[in-house]
Order: sequence, then structure tokens, then C-alpha cells
Amino acid sequence: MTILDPTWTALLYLVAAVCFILALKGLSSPKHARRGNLVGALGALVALVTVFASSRLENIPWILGAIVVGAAIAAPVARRVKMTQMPQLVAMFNGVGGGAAALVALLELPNASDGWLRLAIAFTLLVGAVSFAGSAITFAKLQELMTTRPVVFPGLPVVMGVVLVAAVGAGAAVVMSGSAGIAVVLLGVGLVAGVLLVLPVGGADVPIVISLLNAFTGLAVAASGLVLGNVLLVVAGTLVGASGTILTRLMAAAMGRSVAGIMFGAFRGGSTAGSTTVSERPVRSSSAEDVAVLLGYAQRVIIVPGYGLAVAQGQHTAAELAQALEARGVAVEFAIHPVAGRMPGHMNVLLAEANVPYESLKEMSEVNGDFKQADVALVVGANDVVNPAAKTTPGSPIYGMPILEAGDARQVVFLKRSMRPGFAGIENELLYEPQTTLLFGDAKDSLAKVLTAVKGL
Amino acid sequence: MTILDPTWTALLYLVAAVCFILALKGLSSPKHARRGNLVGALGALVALVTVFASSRLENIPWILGAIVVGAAIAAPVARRVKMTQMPQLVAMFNGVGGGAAALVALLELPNASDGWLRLAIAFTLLVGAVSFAGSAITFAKLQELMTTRPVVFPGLPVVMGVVLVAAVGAGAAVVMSGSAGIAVVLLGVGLVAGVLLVLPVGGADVPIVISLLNAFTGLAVAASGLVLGNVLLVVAGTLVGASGTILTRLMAAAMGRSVAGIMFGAFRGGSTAGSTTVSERPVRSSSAEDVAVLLGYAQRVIIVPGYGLAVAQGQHTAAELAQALEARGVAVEFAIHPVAGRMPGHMNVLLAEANVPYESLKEMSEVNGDFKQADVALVVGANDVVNPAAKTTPGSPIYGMPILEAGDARQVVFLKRSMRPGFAGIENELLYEPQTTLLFGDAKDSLAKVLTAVKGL
Amino acid sequence: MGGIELLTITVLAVFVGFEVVSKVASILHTPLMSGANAIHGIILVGAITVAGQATDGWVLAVGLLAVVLATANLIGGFVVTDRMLEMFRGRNVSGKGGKDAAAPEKGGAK
Amino acid sequence: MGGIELLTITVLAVFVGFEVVSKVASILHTPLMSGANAIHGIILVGAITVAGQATDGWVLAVGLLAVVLATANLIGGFVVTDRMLEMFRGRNVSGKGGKDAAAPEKGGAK
Ligand SMILES: NC(=O)c1ccc[n+]([C@@H]2O[C@H](COP(=O)([O-])OP(=O)(O)OC[C@H]3O[C@@H](n4cnc5c(N)ncnc54)[C@H](OP(=O)(O)O)[C@@H]3O)[C@@H](O)[C@H]2O)c1
Ligand SMILES: NC(=O)c1ccc[n+]([C@@H]2O[C@H](COP(=O)([O-])OP(=O)(O)OC[C@H]3O[C@@H](n4cnc5c(N)ncnc54)[C@H](OP(=O)(O)O)[C@@H]3O)[C@@H](O)[C@H]2O)c1
Repeated sequence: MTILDPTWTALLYLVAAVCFILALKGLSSPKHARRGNLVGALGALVALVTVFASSRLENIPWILGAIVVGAAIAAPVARRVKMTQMPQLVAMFNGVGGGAAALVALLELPNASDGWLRLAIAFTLLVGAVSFAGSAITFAKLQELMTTRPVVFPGLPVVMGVVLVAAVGAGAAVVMSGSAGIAVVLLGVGLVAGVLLVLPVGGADVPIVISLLNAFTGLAVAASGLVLGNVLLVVAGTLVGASGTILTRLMAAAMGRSVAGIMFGAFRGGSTAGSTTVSERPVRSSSAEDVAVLLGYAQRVIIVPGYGLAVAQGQHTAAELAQALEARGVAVEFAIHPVAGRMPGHMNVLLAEANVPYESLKEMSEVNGDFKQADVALVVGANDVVNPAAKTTPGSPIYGMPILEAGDARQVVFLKRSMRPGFAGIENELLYEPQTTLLFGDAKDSLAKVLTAVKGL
Repeated sequence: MTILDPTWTALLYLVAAVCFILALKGLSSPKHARRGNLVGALGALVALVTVFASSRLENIPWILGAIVVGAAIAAPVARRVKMTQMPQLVAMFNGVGGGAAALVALLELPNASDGWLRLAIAFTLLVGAVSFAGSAITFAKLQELMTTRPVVFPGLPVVMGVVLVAAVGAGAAVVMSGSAGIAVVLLGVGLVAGVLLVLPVGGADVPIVISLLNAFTGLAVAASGLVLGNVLLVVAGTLVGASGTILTRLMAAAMGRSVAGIMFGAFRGGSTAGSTTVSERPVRSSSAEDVAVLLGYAQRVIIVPGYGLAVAQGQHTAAELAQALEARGVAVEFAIHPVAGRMPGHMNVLLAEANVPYESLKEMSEVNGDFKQADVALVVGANDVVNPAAKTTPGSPIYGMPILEAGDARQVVFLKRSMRPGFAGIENELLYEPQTTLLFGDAKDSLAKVLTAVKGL
Repeated sequence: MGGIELLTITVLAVFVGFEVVSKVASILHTPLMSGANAIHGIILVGAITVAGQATDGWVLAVGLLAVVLATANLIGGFVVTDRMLEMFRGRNVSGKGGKDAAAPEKGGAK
Repeated sequence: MGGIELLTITVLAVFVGFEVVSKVASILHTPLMSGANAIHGIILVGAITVAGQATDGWVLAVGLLAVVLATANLIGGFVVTDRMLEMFRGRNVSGKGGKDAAAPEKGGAK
């Protein structure tokens, strides 16, 4: 069916593009984030209606069926996924988007009449495939289908070089010949490149990689927009490519790292992730009951949640503990480090899901002065984000990163399972300080025990 | 001559457009403002080279001559103008830009083949002419070639209505007929409209109007870009139109006013500007020598400069006084209210010209806490920006505007010529407070006398 | 459509993308990433176009696969982003919470 | 060039203009206004184009007038903006001055 003439079509696509811009604007502002997302969905709806109303399409029943299938797969998963698994879900959605862009480019190849168009197609094939395969690996890492540690093997740089040459060669051949066969080869090369690119990245860096691949997919979509002559795809893809690039840099900066360091750090042998050195020095450890007394008779407690809380899924127990303490008249706050948890801002989401009131979540800059007045800093599954080495040890991998000054509190309690270091793989001197106590065990279990003991006080 | 093919031409125009975007970005950041301006100039240069190298132009010697004439007029004026007269110069440059856009549109009318193009031409003619005439009036007001008070006459709203109808009518006729004669009429109507629009605006509001007309000119340029099919003009004009609109609102907001209130306030009889009520209540006034003693033996002095300092051109004397006091060991700061002076930010420029070190210029939010520790607040030709009515008197025209808390200082000294109120036309209770002293006279003269006396201490 | 116009549009979109995102608070990094992820699911429009032009079985099959993938990206992306942001719903931030206060859209149903 | 492409470009440019300026410090209002003013002097390109196509004396005269006016806008605008910003030159803001510190481009000649 063709109800819309080209002018109206273009105008409606422009409306959709404006919706996407407004969506990104909204998502960047805490007040309007949710509305922004809805505006984006509205834009997508406008675009979908437009494409059906404006092109002479065959196979419409098939297409509608495919849309139903896609929606039926994605929507329930998206609705039911646990908060802690959101990163891998985002990775997967990103990957399939890249795959779709690559497939669209593949099918458009026979229609591409000039070299520039074929160049855009080659770009989309390669980048879309990289995004697809890379996202699959990030998914596997985050879902712990494979090791979360960097995977590096001796010849990796050489293999990468070979793949790069193959990609350039196949790309050039696609541009010259327009052969569908070579295009499929290019697709394959892209898949291999995507796998190789993400394998050497450590588990905790994966969120950055997801953001980067997200920007890649945006670029692939923009390029396929060039191929199809569709302004909406060009604008939307470019928006995502540009904002994704900035966002990747912001995320990396929040961890005091560079994007290049994350992607290629393992090659240089300088990977900082996943050391398992265990120190022999003595520490003070105590029982859940002791900790309960400490907390129950304090006036002011600051809870510092970290990666371990997310792993243990202890957020609900932590929220209950906070409630129980507040019922006793203890002032409780959560101190949120920007890079605590699995993804930037993830702690907020995690704790918000556990119904911790928003006012209790304090950003680093707000709360850092408060530790001096706190009786207890309860560090739950966090480590690097309170490590004083960031301030005292030049040369440490986290040197220069702003930290939560938990050490300023009168007492510091760590809930962790062992003396193993955190993501950065370095010792935390705070564990050995005189005011520090450790309660060993899984964060959720420990919190539950402490909670029971607090209620029994 | 045509050296460049259309693709290269378009690419170079795109480069110029990017330069303009970067220029605006730079100008919005204190660190890169000057470089931003240079990048903008570079973009203009690229565009000029491109137009000469890409079009088949006749009359090149004439054109070059005209450019030389334009440059020879503008550059020396721009280089020599006094800081206090910059606003009117900006207004004038803005006006001639609008005029140029209107003339370009007029000449393109015979080539405009379809109604949309003629609509863009009518728009440019009208808006360009409004901008030209409006800027001329703002220039006359700021240069005090005419009264700076709002000019309103009884039938004004009716006349405005008639002009509006005439503009719409003539515009429609231009779109229909494409007649050059009617286009000239439309131009004339635009000139009249521009004059009528700006006449009712009071002198102190003129900067806002300049910014608004600046945005208008941007839109006119964008529309003439549509007419000429020149992407650079479209992008540059739209950029200026959009950013100028935002800037106008920001400026108005800094004064706690609305743009509509400024433009049409006088019609509603609610003009707040230029009241000359003189109160009969007693005040304390004193001599330059008394003030010198007060200042010379203070530990901490905060100078609050205002509109009157700019009018009196006393900035150099103020800087000298500050130096003399600092030589005596007095800590001196300048408290800069965002809307003090003739234009937003103008006080900074004025004082920077007088070589006041940048560190001594404090923004309102920085300095407001300091007044409590200050021995003397020396208010030089300022009034509204220290008027407590903004906090205490709901219904006052300045109610809600943030003010400098000069009243918190142990002593307040006003340098002004009379008891007349400032721009907002309302009494300033601070003048009657027990800790306040007045030194009547022109700001520059008074400052000079105080300076002499301080040196003689 | 001319290449230069598309290039101009691309360049401007790059600036819009940069500027819009450049000052986002870290609390919104994850939802923003997820929302941007949803937006590139609009490749669905391209997938529909190619699937709708398919005349041969293979092409249709690949086109439909692209439609399924793109739909998953688009719909899943918006839903998961909404869920993340819903976490911040209905919280009492009136008066306090400052500039980084998150999404006070009250009363959204769970 | 197609109207829709130009419209798209215009819309994107509006967003760029809004976003770029939306967070400017009040100290830069005046230079920013002046710099934007200079930018629209690029109408000079249009003035040159029409003057360069003029075949009859009147048209040429009006075209040249437009060139003179546009040149004044363009050159005068950039010069006066530079002078304003030069006022902030070479000031010692190292370490202090904070985020609103103006243009520390050192050593620009007077
Ligand atoms: N947020 C992000 O976006 C992001 C992204 C990538 C990287 N990173 C990096 O990740 C680190 C985050 O800092 P962080 O302090 O949150 O985490 P961390 O430094 O990695 O420390 C996590 C701690 O939690 C403990 N832990 C793990 N599982 C646990 C469980 N089930 N129960 C109790 N404790 C458990 C671990 O010790 P045990 O093994 O002894 O229990 C470990 O010491 C930073 O270095 C940051 O740069 C963050
Ligand atoms: N900055 C902007 O962008 C801008 C733009 C438009 C409007 N405004 C408005 O202008 C006002 C600015 O506040 P302001 O405190 O700077 O000025 P103001 O409230 O207008 O007061 C200026 C004072 O200076 C005195 N004065 C004038 N000429 C003088 C001279 N030669 N020597 C000594 N004193 C002289 C006047 O009193 P005498 O006549 O008794 O001497 C007057 O009380 C605000 O209301 C603001 O909203 C500002």
C-alpha cells in the first residue's frame, strides 16, 4: 500500500528523528528520563507506521509475523529480567541490532550501483558483524557462560593483524566487485574480529565494551541508512554513534581508565583485572552479632555497596537492614560510588529496586564529608571504591580515582568472602587498619545474619 | 572563475559550517571563547574563498572594492570603539547584516520560481528590514541620539495592528505575484515595524532587544540560504537564530523578566523603566574625605559596580581606588551582579578593560556570603542589584531577582548623583538604613575625590 | 538524495549527539546506554524495506530474520530501559534531591 | 536541493544551536551575542553571489550595497568580539578562578 507521498514520508521520518533527539535529551536529565524513553518509543512507532504506509511492500503478512515473533521473544525477557542481569540483556539487544544492520546491508548489495554505496555496505557488514559477535561474547561473559577473566593467547596480536588485513581485503573486494559471496566472507571476518576484540577484556570492563559496541551498531545503522537513502536511519544511527562514543568515554573516565587501555590493555600484558593474590597479614574479623551491636547502637551508619552486593544479590537484605536500623533511630545512608557495581549507576538501580528511598542514596561528592561524622561505615562487597591507594600510591592502577572516604568513619566493617582483592587486583590497606573489622561470608548471608541479630537486640 | 566543482564547493561550505558550530561552542566556554571567535572567522574565510572559487561571478573588481569599503568602515570602528559603546556597535553590525539579507532576498525575487521560495523571500525581506530598523533605533537609544525612555503614544497598538496587517498583505502579494514593487513596499513596512517594535522599550532593556534582533537576523539569513539553495547560509543562520533565541531568554531570565514583558510591557502600561520619583525621607550623606577614611581603615571592602559606573565611565578610577586601597593592605573585591551595567556580563568587560585582575571579580554566588565579613560595601552607580525589595516586597517589579547582599556589610556607601531610583523605578530601602551613607555626585568624580583623599591619608 | 546533503545531516547529527549527552550524570549512564541501544533498533525500518522488496525465498528468509532481530532490539530496548527508569518512580524527591534527583514521575504503576 | 533535506538540516541546526548555548555562563552572554552576530555576517556569501550575477546597473548597485553591509557585519563582528574577549587575556587564573574563569589565553598581544 502507498498512502503517503514522498514528501509526507520524509516529514514523518523527520518527526521520528526529532523524537529520537528529544529521547536522548530526556534520558540525559534525571527529571525527564522516563518520559524521554517513551518519546523515543513514540518516534519508533511513527517510523513504523510510516514505512508501512509509504512503500510498496510485498510479503506484508510475513513481515508482520516476523515482528510479532521478535516482540514475543524480546518483550517478556525484557520485562522479567532481573536487575542484575540487565547489562547482558542490553548487550544482547545491541548485538541483534548490529546483526540486523549487517543483514540489511547484505540484501541491499545487489541494488548498490556505485562504489560509495558499496563502501557503506562493506562498512555496515563489518561493523554490524563485529557488534553482533562482540556482544555475544560480552553476554557470555556477564552471564558467566564463560570465564569473566581476560582471555589472551600467545599469537593473539598476530591473529588480530591477520583478521584486520582480511577485513580490509574483503571490504575492498566488496566495493570493487559487489559480489555477494565476498560479502558473506566479510561478514564472517567481522564475526571473528568481534570475538577477538572482546575476549581479552576482563569481566568488570565489559560494560564499557557494551557501550562501545552500542556506538558501533549506531554507526552501522547510519551507514545502512546511507545505503537505503533513508534520512531517519542516518540521523538515528549517527545520534547513537556520537552519543555512544561520548558515553563510553564518560564511563571509562568515571573509572579512571582510558577506552584504549580497556580494549587493548591485555595485549600489553598490563591487564589489571582479576588478580587473586591473598595477603598473609593479620586482620580483625568478628561475628555477625558483634557487627549488629556496632550498628544497632550507632547514631549514624553509612553503607557502601559494591560489586559483591550485586553478585550476592543482597540488595533487598541490605534495604531491610537499613530499615531495621532506622526503626531503632539510627540514621542510615547509602554512599554510591559512580563505578561501584557492574555498570556505572548500577548501584542506584539495584538499591532503588530494593525500594531504598531515593533520598538515602548519596552521590560520592555529597557524602564524602559525612564519613567523619559516621560511627560505622559498612562496606558491603565493595573494595576498590574505598581503597586509599587511589590517593596514596602513585603507580597503583587506581591511582587518581576519587574514592569514598570510608576510612574516615570511626569504625569500618567489611562484608566480603575472603581477603581477595577487588577488580583492580590490588591490596586494600583499609582492611588492615585498626578501626576495621571484617565479617567473612557471602554478602547476602552476612547481611541476613546481621539483620536477625539487630532485630534481636 | 570556477575552479571548484559542486561537490568540493559543498564540502568546503560544510567545513565552514562546522567552524561556526565550533565557534559557538567555544564562545560558550570561558576557556575557549577567544579561540572560538577565531575559529568562526576562519570559517568565514573558508566560505569567502569558496564562493569566489566556485561560482561564475561577474563584476569581481566591484565586489572586491565593496568588500574593501565595508572592511575599511567596520574594522577601525570595531577596533577603536570604547568598551562602554560596544552594545550599540553590536546593534549596528547586527542591523546591517539584516539589511544585507533583505537586499539579497530582494534581488533574488526575479529568480524565485515557486511559491515556497517566494515565501522565504518575503520572510527575509520583512525580518531583515525589522532587524535593520530596530537595530538603528536601539543604536540611537544607546548612543543617546534620542531619549532612552520608552516611547509610547496613544494610538500605538492600533498603528502596530495596521502595520501587521500591511505586512501580511504585502507578504502574501509578494508570494502570489513575485512583483518587485510590492517587495519594496514590504521592505518599507518592515522598516516601520522595526521602529515601532523598539520605540516602546526602555533604555536598560535594549540589550535584550539587540539579542532578539540578532536572532531575527539569523533567521533572515537562514531563509535567504533557502532561497539561494546555500546550505552554509541555512546552517549558519539557523544556528544564530536558535542560539540567539536561547540567549535572549537567558539574558531576560538573569533580570527576572520575560522577553514578552520587555517587548510589550509598555503597551500594557506596566512599564517599570525610568520612573523619576524622588523620595523626601532623610538620608545620611557624607563627604569624600569621610568615605576615604572609612575605606582606608577598613580590612575588607567589596565594591559593587552598576549601570552608573558605566555611564560615568568611572571604571579606571574605580580600579585605581582599588589599587590604592590594596596598597594600604585593604582586601578589595568587586561583586559582579549578572545584570549590572548595560548588558549582561558587561561589568566584567568594563572592569577587565580597566585592568582589574580577574581574581578580584567575583560572581554573585561566590561573593554573597562575604558581605557579612566586609567592613564596607561601596556601591558605585548601582541600585536595583542591591535593592532588598527583591526579597522582601512581593509585587515589586524586581521581586524574586537574586541580589547582592550589600546590606549585610557593616557600612554601605552609595555613590550616586541623586535620590532617583534605578532602572526598575522603585525605591531602595537600603538607602535609608542606618548603616548607609551617600556620597552624591557623578560616579567618576566621586571616585576621583575619594581616591585623592585615600592617597592623602 | 545527494551525498553532500546526507553528509551535512550526518555531521549535524554528530554534533547533536555529542552535545545532548555530554553532561549526563553518572547515575543515568546505564539507562542512557540502554535507551540509545533501543533507538538503533530503528534499523527495523530498513529490515522491513528489504523484506518487503524480496521476491526470492532466500532473500525473504534473510530479510525476515533481520526483521526479527531488529524488532527484538527495538522493543526489548525500550522495555528494558523503561523498567530501569521505573525503579526510580514515585520516590519522594520534592524539595530536596537537588539537581541529580532522578525521575520524579509520580504514580507510575508497577 | 530538495526541500526536505534542507528542512532536516534546519531542524538539526536548531538543536545544535540550542544545545551549544544552553549552559553558557552569564559573563559570556555579551561576547556570545557578539560572536553570533558576526556569524550571520556570512550573508556576505549570498551578497557576493547576487552581486556577481548582476547584469544591470541597478541590481549591481543594490548588490554591492549588500556586500558592503554584510562585510561590515562580518568583519566588524569578529573584530569587536575579539576585542571584548581580549579584555580577559593574560590574567593570572592559574589554580583559582574556578569553572567560570574567563579565557586564560596567555600572552596575547594588546
Ligand atoms: N561500575 C562500573 O561501571 C565498573 C565497570 C568496570 C569496572 N569497574 C571496576 O570495578 C570496581 C568496582 O569496585 P567495587 O568496590 O564495587 O568492587 P571491587 O573492588 O571489585 O570489590 C568487590 C569485592 O566484593 C567481594 N565480593 C565478591 N562477591 C561477593 C559476595 N558474593 N559476597 C560478598 N562479597 C563479595 C570481593 O571480595 P571477596 O572475593 O573476598 O568476597 C571483592 O573484594 C572498580 O575497580 C571499578 O573501576 C566498575
Ligand atoms: N545588565 C543588563 O543586561 C541589563 C539589561 C537591561 C536592564 N537591566 C536592569 O538594569 C538594572 C541594573 O542595575 P544597576 O544596579 O546596575 O543599575 P540601576 O538599578 O539602574 O541603578 C543605576 C544607578 O546609578 C546611578 N547613576 C546613574 N548615572 C550615574 C553617574 N553618572 N554617576 C553616579 N551614579 C549614577 C543612578 O542614580 P542617580 O540617577 O541618582 O545617579 C541609579 O540609581 C537592573 O534593574 C537590571 O534588571 C540590566
